[in-house]
Amino acid sequence: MTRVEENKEGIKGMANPTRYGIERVAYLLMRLTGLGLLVYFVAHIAETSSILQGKVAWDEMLALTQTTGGHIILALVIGMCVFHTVNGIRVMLGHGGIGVGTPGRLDYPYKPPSQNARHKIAIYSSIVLAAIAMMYGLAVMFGE
Amino acid sequence: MRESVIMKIHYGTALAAVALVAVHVLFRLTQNFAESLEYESVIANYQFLPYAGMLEIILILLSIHGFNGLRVILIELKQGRSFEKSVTYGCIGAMALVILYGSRTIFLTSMGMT
Amino acid sequence: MVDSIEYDLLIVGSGLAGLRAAIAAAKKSSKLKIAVISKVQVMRSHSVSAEGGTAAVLFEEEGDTIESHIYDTIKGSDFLADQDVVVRLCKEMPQEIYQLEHWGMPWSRRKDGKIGQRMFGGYSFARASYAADKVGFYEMQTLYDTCQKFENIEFFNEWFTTSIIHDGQRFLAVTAIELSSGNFMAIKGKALIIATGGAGRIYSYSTYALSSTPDGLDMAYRAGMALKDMEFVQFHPTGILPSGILITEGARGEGGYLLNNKEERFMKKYAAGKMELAPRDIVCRAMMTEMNDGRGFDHETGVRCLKLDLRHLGDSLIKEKLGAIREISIKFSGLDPSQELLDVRPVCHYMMGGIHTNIDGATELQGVWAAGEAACNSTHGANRLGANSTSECIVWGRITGELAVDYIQKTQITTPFPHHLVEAESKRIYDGIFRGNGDVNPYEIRQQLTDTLTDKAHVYRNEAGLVEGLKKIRELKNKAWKHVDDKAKEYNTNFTNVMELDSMFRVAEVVLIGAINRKESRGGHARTDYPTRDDSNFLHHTLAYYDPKEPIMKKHPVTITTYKPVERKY
Amino acid sequence: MAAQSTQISKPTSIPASKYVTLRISKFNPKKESSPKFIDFKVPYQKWTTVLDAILHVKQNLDHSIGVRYSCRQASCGSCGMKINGRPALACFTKIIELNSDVITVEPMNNFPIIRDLVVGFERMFSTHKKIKPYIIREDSEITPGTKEFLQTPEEVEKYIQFSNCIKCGLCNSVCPTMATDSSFVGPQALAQAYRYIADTRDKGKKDRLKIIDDSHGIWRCHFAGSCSQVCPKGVDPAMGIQLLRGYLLGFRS
Ligand SMILES: Cc1cc2nc3c(=O)[nH]c(=O)nc-3n(C[C@H](O)[C@H](O)[C@H](O)COP(=O)(O)OP(=O)(O)OC[C@H]3O[C@@H](n4cnc5c(N)ncnc54)[C@H](O)[C@@H]3O)c2cc1C
Ligand code: HEM
Ligand code: SF4
Ligand code: F3S
Ligand code: FES
Repeated sequence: MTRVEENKEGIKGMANPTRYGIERVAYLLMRLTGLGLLVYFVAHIAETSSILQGKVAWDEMLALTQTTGGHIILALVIGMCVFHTVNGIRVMLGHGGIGVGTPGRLDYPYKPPSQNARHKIAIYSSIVLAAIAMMYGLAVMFGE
Repeated sequence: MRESVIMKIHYGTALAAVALVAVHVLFRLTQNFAESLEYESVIANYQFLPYAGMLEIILILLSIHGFNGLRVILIELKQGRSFEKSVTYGCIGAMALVILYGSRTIFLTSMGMT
Repeated sequence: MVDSIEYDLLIVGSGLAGLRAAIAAAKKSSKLKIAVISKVQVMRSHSVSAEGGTAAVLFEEEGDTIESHIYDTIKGSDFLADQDVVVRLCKEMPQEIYQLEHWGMPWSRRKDGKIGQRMFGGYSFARASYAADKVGFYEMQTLYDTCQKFENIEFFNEWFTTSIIHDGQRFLAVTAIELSSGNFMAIKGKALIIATGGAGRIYSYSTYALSSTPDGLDMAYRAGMALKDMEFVQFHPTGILPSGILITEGARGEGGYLLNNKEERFMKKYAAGKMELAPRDIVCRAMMTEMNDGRGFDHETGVRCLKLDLRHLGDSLIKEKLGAIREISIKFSGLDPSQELLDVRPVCHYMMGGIHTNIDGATELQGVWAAGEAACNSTHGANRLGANSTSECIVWGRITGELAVDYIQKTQITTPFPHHLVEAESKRIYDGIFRGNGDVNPYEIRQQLTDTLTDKAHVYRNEAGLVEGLKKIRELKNKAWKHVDDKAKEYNTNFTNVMELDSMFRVAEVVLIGAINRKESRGGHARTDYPTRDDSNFLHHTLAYYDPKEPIMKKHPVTITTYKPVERKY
Repeated sequence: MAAQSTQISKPTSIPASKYVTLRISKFNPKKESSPKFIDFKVPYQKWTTVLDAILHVKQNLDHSIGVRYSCRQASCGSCGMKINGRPALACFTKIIELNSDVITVEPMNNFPIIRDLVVGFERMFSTHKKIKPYIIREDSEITPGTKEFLQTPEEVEKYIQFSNCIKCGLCNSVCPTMATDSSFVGPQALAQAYRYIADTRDKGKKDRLKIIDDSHGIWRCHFAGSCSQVCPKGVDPAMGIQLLRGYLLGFRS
């Protein structure tokens, strides 16, 4: 069956974080930061390989990254890394069934225990931590 | 491989990476950030074998984790036997390349062959 | 020519009775090809709405007896039940409860881990096995899920069956429309089990699912089978306003009571012994009398009602045992039963009547069985006791499923298939209905028809009203409503709605004529002009056979084995 | 025993004072290339549900509306659709709760459209079947004299919540994985896999874990939680899935 016939929402539906609460924002950020980190990671391997060409090449490379743009990218990477790590720990615990509540009869109006404050707080914390780390990074890099 | 094994590796590499990346980043921060990136200090770091070993482990772990993550995203986007096969092999291939390329840097540098 | 496909056993209806039959048949033979055909998807049948309980004697060691279940049922039926049938129900039921349990039914449990039972109307022992207040839903889930084990059960979801094809001697096929494609097809089979459920949507104020229309009954009726005891329609005391959704008898079983506008528990005047837990016919009559005598409340919709008080049960008990009705009251009526009184009035709830069958569920046509609410094997007589219907569905689902397999295994059909009958049916529905002409909105006619029954054939009836109702219905029938404005093939529910309406006319007519003929009051049939039971003239079942002009009415004896009819007091 | 006057019970006879615009997505994929919206003015009361409003249109304004319904009391799972962009049961959504002058109804996503608001459930039903949703044990058929397997109320609590699934498909229609992955088992079936595994009477845990441990199985859930947020019956599939995955990851046994 093709996607159209199935009336799939497609990537837009998968990526739209506006409709179903912060959990869905976390889901999207997790993907984006994962991908971002992967890109950075590959670039970082390429970047560091310049060390093989000796000091000149390394310094040229450093110079290339030690620009305002480079710093901003690096700050972003720091932020992504912190978010992905902290949220990753939350997600792993959740995936293992920890902190998702205990099964039991629910009473109307139903509040699903898995969508609980613990997880929401953890998500907000990872965002805040990421922001702090980014600012710290920026301060270090620009504050020379 | 069973999907559960793959995903256990995914979580396992993530967990291990938490610790190792922390060390890696802290290393950058023990000294002045800019200073730590000086050619000489970087070379010195590489030639400190435990550190180089750690870098190698990070390299392997994160490549596995990252490219498996990429595979997950891709097979969720589009289905079909041949597509999924090429995603799997593509990711394994890319992962191997990155690991090899990165290892080369680490190996040669730590051997002092720059 | 109309396409056809072939199966061994056809089951029309995927409610409790249909699913139970499918499992019984599949268990008995893994070779037979079984088709479960339903106009709704599998878990959407009306049975999912059953709330309160399923009756069975489980605790003989604690004082309950099968004998008592038998007598309660017969007395509840106002002695119109066939007593041998009741004996069968009550004897086979306990095993069925345990079988459901073994298949995963989430019965509510007592502290000791055994199946929980609650009090229900008309019983002398708490013997309604319950699973919170979603008994029918959980039973459906258990049966449906269990069906998934069997590879030879195939579901025909959303196939609207229109007729039964036979050669005058025995069953050959049904015709059906696949809703999603609009294709009309003959489905051949060696045996058929009709499990199309009740038809309570011929009343406008009803607890039934919107899909509970009489097309299944009508199909059998047109094929020459008799409809039995159709004048006995059960009203349930507590339909909540304004929707008519059911507040289960379990609410009173747990201790809820009914109040009039003097804030008194008026049931003490009508059934001092059982109070609110008297059988439904008695409670409904009491409620109607209270309201007619000015002791009701006026609901904001302009309808009169009484109050159901559950407040004293306490929030935690209500949440634990009556969660679904709590949800319903809060959502649909804005009332929390632990805080406020609920507005209730009698509402159409069950049809004691149905397709005439014998004790085995076999109809008069060879190869056709009927089970569940669509059937009338005379378990319930003139008034069903709550929680006995799901029991009946399950017991006769199993019996008919097994018997149909036996029959199939010994049957060879050699006669050529009567294609002309399929063509004739295709003409009837496509030329007569789909391509029909008219300017009257069929939905308006349907509303008027159901309002007429609600008006004239309610808890209390009388000659004048019933005759007027019949006249009104015949007038409506002659209007130009037989047309379908939606011309598409795919998922044309406009078409099926008009076919449903078509069947309503025939079945409503049988209900009214049966009620006119029965000049006595018995069980659910209360005539203000003949207020007492008349055993010398009316201790018999009513049969109605189809005739294009007017139903042919006959009588059928009641099987009385042990218990002679006596006056019914609670 | 008095007159029959009070037997008239037609709640809809109260004149409606307010009107709302109901915007219905109409589409017959066999005949048309894309859906179009048609607006209808519909009267409503404080108790009118979206399903009531749609049926009002079907009965009086456009007989051809394709809509699936049965119980009208949120127990059969027929009437799931997107209401103002968010999937819900039409019979369990009141007009006044929506606080909006225009109510847009569309078919649920991630299911093929049959017509208008009606979608096909074949795939969901077949994945449900795939996870073996029944008690697996040798003695699940009774013999004469068999009594119940004992189960305490506390043991019932462990799975009863998941047993409330009405197969409405709302969860599958919002899950971000389902939005792109047509092979994913989906929250509905996964929650049912957990329902049976958590039942003390069941012995099929190994079987089921094997089935869902697949490249489009349980691992494709990323705990986005939307399924639980739209579930009308409080099933909380997200919880069930994570607990289920706990078994596979060795967090639980
Ligand atoms: C609100 C409510 C609560 C109840 N509570 C209880 C209770 O607590 N205890 C109790 O014992 N009983 C209860 N009852 C009664 C009991 O639920 C029903 O009698 C029983 O569920 C009927 O089951 P069934 O299998 O006969 O039919 P149904 O569940 O009504 O199923 C009928 C099936 O036939 C199909 N069908 C109909 N016509 C056609 C056609 N033309 N073509 C194809 N398919 C067709 C339908 O799609 C459906 O699948 C209750 C009834 C109501 C209304
Ligand atoms: C160091 C700490 C890290 C932790 C704890 C961590 C944890 C996780 C977890 C738990 C997931 C699974 C998310 C899910 O299934 O919903 C994940 C996915 C992913 N990770 Fe990491 N990760 C880390 C670092 C990295 C790095 C450095 C990269 C880049 C190389 C990366 C790339 C990815 C990618 C691409 C995904 C897939 C995204 C998704 O499925 O949502 N991760 N990570
Ligand atoms: S889990 Fe909830 S949303 Fe999903 S199908 Fe079941 S009832 Fe519907
Ligand atoms: S929305 Fe989907 S991603 Fe998981 S938690 Fe629910 S199944
Ligand atoms: S009509 Fe049954 S759930 Fe809405």
